[in-house]
Amino acid sequence: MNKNDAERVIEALLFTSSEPLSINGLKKKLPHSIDIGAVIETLQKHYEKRGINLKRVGGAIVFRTAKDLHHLFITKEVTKRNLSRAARETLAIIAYHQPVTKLEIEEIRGVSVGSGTIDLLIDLDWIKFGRRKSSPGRPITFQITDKFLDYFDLSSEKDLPGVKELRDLGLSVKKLNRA
Amino acid sequence: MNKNDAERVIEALLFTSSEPLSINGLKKKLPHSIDIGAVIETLQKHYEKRGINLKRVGGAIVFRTAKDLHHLFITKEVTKRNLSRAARETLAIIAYHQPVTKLEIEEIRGVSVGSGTIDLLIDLDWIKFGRRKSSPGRPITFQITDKFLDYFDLSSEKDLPGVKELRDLGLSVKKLNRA
Amino acid sequence: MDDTTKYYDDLKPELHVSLEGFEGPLDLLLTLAKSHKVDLKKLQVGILAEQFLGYLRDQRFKSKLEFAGDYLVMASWLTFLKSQLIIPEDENNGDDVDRVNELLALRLQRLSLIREKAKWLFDRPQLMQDFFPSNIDRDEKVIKEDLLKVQIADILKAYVGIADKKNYVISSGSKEEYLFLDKAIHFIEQQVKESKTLISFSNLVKKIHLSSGINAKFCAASIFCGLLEYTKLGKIQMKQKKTFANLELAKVINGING
Repeated sequence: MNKNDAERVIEALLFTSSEPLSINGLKKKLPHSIDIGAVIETLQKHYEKRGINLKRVGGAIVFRTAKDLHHLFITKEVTKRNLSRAARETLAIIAYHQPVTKLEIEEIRGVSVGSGTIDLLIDLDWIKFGRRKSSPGRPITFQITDKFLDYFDLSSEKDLPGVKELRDLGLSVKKLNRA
Repeated sequence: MNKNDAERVIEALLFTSSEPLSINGLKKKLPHSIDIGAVIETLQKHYEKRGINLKRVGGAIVFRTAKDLHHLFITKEVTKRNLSRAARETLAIIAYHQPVTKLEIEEIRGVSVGSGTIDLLIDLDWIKFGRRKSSPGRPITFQITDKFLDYFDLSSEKDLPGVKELRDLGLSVKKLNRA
Repeated sequence: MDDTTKYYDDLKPELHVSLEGFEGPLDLLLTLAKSHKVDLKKLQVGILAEQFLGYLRDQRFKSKLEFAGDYLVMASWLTFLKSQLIIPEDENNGDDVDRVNELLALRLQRLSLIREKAKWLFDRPQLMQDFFPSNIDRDEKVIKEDLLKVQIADILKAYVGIADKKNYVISSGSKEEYLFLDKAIHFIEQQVKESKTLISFSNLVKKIHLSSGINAKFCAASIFCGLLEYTKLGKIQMKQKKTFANLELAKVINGING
């Protein structure tokens, strides 16, 4: 199999999938000799100016219609997700501070996180359970999913602006109390 | 709109449609000045050697995977199904109580566990046989596998949150009953 | 940098507060407190609370519960910070006002940044609104490879479901390693009280093992010791029909076997 064949295989798999496909999974469908990174790069260039674009979302790739063509689909428009402010802010905190515990989310928002909020975000497949923290009680943490990245047109969490700025402010203000 | 724009529009429309799109219908989405026949011909050429081909079906066009790539889509004989409630519960009990015998699982669930359920979980490689218990009859125990941990992105079974923790997170059980 | 003010610009209606030394919207008060322009010491929390309740009662704002929640958060922070001033910690009495102002500034900055990010996120192009997935049919022979759509949350929910249904505490993440003797005795006491028939040793062990998740061998050892204790007190009798047979317990009621 040469590089061109690999391109065709990936094209066919991506074209027929509505979900992002993990690069590791794709790799398994190709001979070891193929440099999948190079293949993806070629495809990405090829589709850059076309009606469909190849996007990276975390460790996965997916074809999506070009953003400037959204007017074509107006009839298909679904009702805009009407998430509560609590859910939106909780999501933003998880995206910016992941992995983050429920307590830390509450500390930042200044109010407790309603019981349905986490459940809703998990159901949307935008967040998932992460590792436990090593702090007392070993609380479970949350982190964002590739689906989240895909939904918000992000290729990785590095696309989130101002992560460092927020991280520098820290999760807890307790430090200041002690100072 | 130039010819290239028209190509992009048709590409995007075909990509999001599972049915062949009639050429007459497409024509209506494009300015009169566009020669749709020529656009289709260009696209057809463009995709001729790729993993996806543009095909004419009567008075309509559609994207189809290239014939020689059909093998990609013939995967093992698996049927798509949701994990049954019995299987989910059995799996959960094994994860939380391992090593655990079939009798103990039944005691916790309050109903008997069909042999199909255990078979399914073993087939999935999510559970395996453990030691025999030293209790009378020396029944075989079950435990979860590394594949289970891997599949659910857990580093160890200690990462599973406790019941109280789950309730605090507001995971709702109502949805479960639908399945 | 007045992100807070900017962010709250689109929030109507505003909560107007009128306190000694300050008059205006609550957000402005916070902004000023942030930049040390208002003395938190002079702030009267009681008056602030009254005004907030008035705001909540106002018919026009009834539907704007989200904003009311926002104001509540702000007001509670102010109250918290004020309390810090009233009851200073032993060690740092010195520059309390500065420290508290700094704390407030930090919290506000962090929250306003997060709100800004949440807004940024939801202002982005979104799937099914601005860009779309493939809907191309695979060939007839196509079988989805990923056959199971199970998330760990499904498994966890299943577990909570069992726990709810059975209404007993099944073992949780905070597993104890050993069954302590006092717990074992307490358990035996309860079981003996509740049961009407003979209880067997193995049943007791199984029950406590399943409900606590503690290793079955440890359970057996502790339950056995517990039974010896309990027998010594004359509350039960133990019987064993032959070597290695199951131990059976019988209640002793008023000195007569139950």
